[in-house]
Amino acid sequence: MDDFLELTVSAMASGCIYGLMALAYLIVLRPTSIINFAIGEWSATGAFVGVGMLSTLAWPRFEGPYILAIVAVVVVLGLLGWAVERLTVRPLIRRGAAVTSPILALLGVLVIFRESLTLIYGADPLPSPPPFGFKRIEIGAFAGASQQFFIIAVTLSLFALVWLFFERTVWGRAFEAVALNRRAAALMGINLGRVTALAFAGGAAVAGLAGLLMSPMTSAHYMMGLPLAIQGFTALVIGGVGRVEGALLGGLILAFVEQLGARYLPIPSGLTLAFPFALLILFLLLRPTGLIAPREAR
Amino acid sequence: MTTAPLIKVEGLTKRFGGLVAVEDLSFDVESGEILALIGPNGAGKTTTFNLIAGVLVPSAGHIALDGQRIDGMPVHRIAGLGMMRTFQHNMPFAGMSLTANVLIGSHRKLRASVLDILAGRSFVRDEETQARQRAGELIDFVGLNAYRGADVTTLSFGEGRLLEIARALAGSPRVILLDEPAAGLTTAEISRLSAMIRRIAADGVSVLLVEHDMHFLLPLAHRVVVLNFGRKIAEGGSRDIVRDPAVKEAYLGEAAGALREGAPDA
Amino acid sequence: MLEAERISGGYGGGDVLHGVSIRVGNGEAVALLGPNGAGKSTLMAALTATLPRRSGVLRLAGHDVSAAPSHALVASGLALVPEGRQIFAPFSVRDNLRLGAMALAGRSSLAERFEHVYALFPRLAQRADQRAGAMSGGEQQMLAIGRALMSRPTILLLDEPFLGLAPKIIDEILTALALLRRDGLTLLLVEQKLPIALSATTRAYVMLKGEIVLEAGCEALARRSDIHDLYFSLAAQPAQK
Amino acid sequence: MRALLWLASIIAASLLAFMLGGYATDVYRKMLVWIALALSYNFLFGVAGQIAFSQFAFAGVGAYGVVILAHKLGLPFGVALAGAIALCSLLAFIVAVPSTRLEGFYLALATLAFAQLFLVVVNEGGDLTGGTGGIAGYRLPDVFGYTLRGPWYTVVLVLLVALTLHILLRLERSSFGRACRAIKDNPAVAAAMGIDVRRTKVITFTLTSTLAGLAGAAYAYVDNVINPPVFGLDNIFLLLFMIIVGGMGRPAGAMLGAVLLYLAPFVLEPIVGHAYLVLFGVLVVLAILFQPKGLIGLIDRLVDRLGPEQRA
Repeated sequence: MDDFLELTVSAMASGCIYGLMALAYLIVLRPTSIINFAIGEWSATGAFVGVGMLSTLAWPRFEGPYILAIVAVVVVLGLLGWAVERLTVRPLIRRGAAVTSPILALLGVLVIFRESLTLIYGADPLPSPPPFGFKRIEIGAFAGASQQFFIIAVTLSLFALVWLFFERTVWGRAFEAVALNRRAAALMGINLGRVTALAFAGGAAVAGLAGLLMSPMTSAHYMMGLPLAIQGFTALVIGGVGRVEGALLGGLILAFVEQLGARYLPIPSGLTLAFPFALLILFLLLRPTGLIAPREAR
Repeated sequence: MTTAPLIKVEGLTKRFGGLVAVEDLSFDVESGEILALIGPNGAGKTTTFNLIAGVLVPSAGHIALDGQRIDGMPVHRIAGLGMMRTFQHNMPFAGMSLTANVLIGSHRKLRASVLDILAGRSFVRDEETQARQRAGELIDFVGLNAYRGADVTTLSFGEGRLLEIARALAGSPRVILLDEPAAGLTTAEISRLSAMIRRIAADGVSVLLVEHDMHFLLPLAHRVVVLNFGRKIAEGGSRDIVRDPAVKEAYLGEAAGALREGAPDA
Repeated sequence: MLEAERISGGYGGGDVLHGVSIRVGNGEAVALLGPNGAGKSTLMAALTATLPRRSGVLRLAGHDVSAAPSHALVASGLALVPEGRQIFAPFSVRDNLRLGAMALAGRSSLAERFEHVYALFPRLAQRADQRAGAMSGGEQQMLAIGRALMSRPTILLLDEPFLGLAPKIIDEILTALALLRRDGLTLLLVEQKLPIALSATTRAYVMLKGEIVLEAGCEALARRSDIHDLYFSLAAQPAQK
Repeated sequence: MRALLWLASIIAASLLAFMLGGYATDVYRKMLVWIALALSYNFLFGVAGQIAFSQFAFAGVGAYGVVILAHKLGLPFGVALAGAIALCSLLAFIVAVPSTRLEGFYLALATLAFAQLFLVVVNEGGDLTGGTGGIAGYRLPDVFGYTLRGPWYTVVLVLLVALTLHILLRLERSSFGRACRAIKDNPAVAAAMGIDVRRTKVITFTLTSTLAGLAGAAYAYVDNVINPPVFGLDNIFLLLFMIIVGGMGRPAGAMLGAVLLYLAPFVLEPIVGHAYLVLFGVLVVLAILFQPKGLIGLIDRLVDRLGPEQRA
């Protein structure tokens, strides 16, 4: 039972990371219909930016520099996402190119980011200090590494914020309005170009944050992006491509299936790597809309 | 005209959620007949067109082509039975030559499988030669021979419309569905189009068209079916239709105006 | 107020509009008549820059706004109630109205706009929290108009707002439009049916095949006996220079 | 005339095999495999418009299939090769039937998942697949009494490219190729013209994946080593880039892109090190932004300008 409770914490933490990645996809996908695989690399970039920030400052305590690292990640990644939209996506949308064109261009961006990271930071992993050190924490019956609780807390707060943004603010409504009906949204006075730019900036910032949160467990590494991109996407497909809460739900389901399977199923541990892919295929074929369906336009 | 109708529409109904777009609509189209569907905005013409073309599945009723039910059939199989169509906003295959575009229309008649093609069987080449010859004739027929090898995206709107017609005819259809064929054409282009449609019908092909342009349509159609609010309100020859009071009301709303004045305090 | 000169444009390869020019004066209510397929909705799209204009000049209150994108036009006082309402069905009535005020700056004016719209269409106030898509067609149309009014437009374009509505609702909306006119709002109403257009406007353009074929005062138009034939293109088209 | 051209090209490409030595032979052979893969991927992606990430997974099925059947299970080589190719076709068909139902980019995701599953299976295959270390230490047996070693194996690869090109050109210039292009441009209109869209997609996917399997089987005997990383996602990106840079939908473009992007690192790496990969990314973005028809489109324009009368 203890075993199960500990696994719950660890699965929750992984699920939160997947959920954040799914959210990063969703923020871009919803108003633009663009699937941006580069967000995997953006999360790696976030990890490096954060670690870079921390290693130049004093050994972090949460009260001080760590919050700076978070701010740096959000700002730098937001700017990068905005710049990428400006330079690659916007010209293609202006030209009226098919939606596959920006998606393919973003695959080019993916490679640019990943290889730039190896050029700047080298191919070796950079250890990333967790804000609360390496101690174990017990909350009631649940126990786990401090970073795991930190991930859960930050993710849940962020999801609450994003949910409030989409449901309660006019700009959130504007995002959704663009997704529902671009032309009507333009007639409301919504600047479609600005929504697209904001979507890329926001998606990049969320992905970067996910990378930073993840990095104490895996170290910041240029290869960390692609698996996150795939797991995030799987979470998105499971949860449904329409709703914020779907992203989190999808992430949690994926993580629990992975970890429960690895622990309790009598198969070689390597094969458990196949779970996300099997789950992705299953959902694509049986329920491509995901568990939580998007709002209908009518 | 032959005895059995080529297209038989019976009790056709289409609901979208709570909205009834087409209700209990019945009409026939004979071989070689030009039948027009008209009606004011929102009358259900486009829905009816899409139901017959197989893009939509009816909520009730059925559609038969030469005695065979086609409602609910996949679009490509309906085309395979000889019902070809054009699109209101021209839909050429960009990046393919004019000839290749027209050849796509002949697809339903080709018998070559991938294996036949890979094996290089001789009938494949014969079939292709025939299709190309027919495509050439059709390009002549619609008067586009100057553009044979041209990139279709460079065609004018009117030329694009002619390409649509040639492409549909390449399938040697029994029925051709035209979605607002005159929309966007110049007066000269429209009169050429009329002559062309008459010749197509004279060859025994049924023509079913949805159209707004009365100037083009009234002298052309053998029969007109008028829809309003998803129901058939009139059917008959062009002259009768234009003078029909129900049709007048549907288009201009005179009776609606009278009704409004008669309504108690609103 | 609104001047459009020689506007051409269309979808795909062809032009639906062939050099259309219209003028709507300050405080005026003008109808755009014509059978379907004439290009009326395309003209609305061109005027609001949701369809790229290929040529032509658009002036709003004397300023050249030919190159302005849709959202900038809304901000400078042009609002369109699009054909088919195009409301955001999953959102509440209030959220729909709030989106209409995207171009509006300032919180106090926002409250004033809500008040204005609710006063005009009290039903919307009653249904403020309801899902917009669950309302009747007439209520949705009121919402679409109310939403357009939220940006505090100086000119309101309405594209067939009465389509498929019951006579009672038509009257309610006509009354609202009359109130708006009284308060100085400029109107351009796209309509297919003559009696409605005549009761809401004073001057009309008749459009046919992407061209303006007739411009006349509404009273004069009502007396013309050939309007029906004109719709059906049976009469010789009067050339408009 | 055309047959002569083919023959001359094959002979020339084969003669090159005898002139190159050692390291250059290795480069040349791998380049030929890349060209074969780029050709089939170009048909799938460039002509038929299906974005799939499984091309290298099927190459892997072909490679692992033939090596396992021939050297682990000891089947006669001909049977092993046929078995591996049949396995490729079967798997491709199984993947294609449900995933071609999916719209747009979802096919890419389904095939991506398949590709990753394949890697997991190979990594965890134990003795049969050699796990992460792969399989080594086997040699191509004599085929019908011929010992294909050295330059002669390079000739086999030249023939592989020729066969792939021949098959794909024949398809592309047929009604089938036309149908593929039509579906890529607008599936709804293609269906209205009587084309069975799903059937065409399934056939295309199965066929090009099988050709990838054939190329993979040939690759297995280039170094007589196979291991998982070769069949991973990095290479599929490179393959995609080759086609985007060379010119989508054109076999000549695919070949050009494959040659250039395969050879570029040999020139660039001594100068800029790993930064050449960044350059590839930039090149792809620039190609999509400014030259969507790729290098072959650029060459077309050049030819047009130099000799417009020749093209009429």
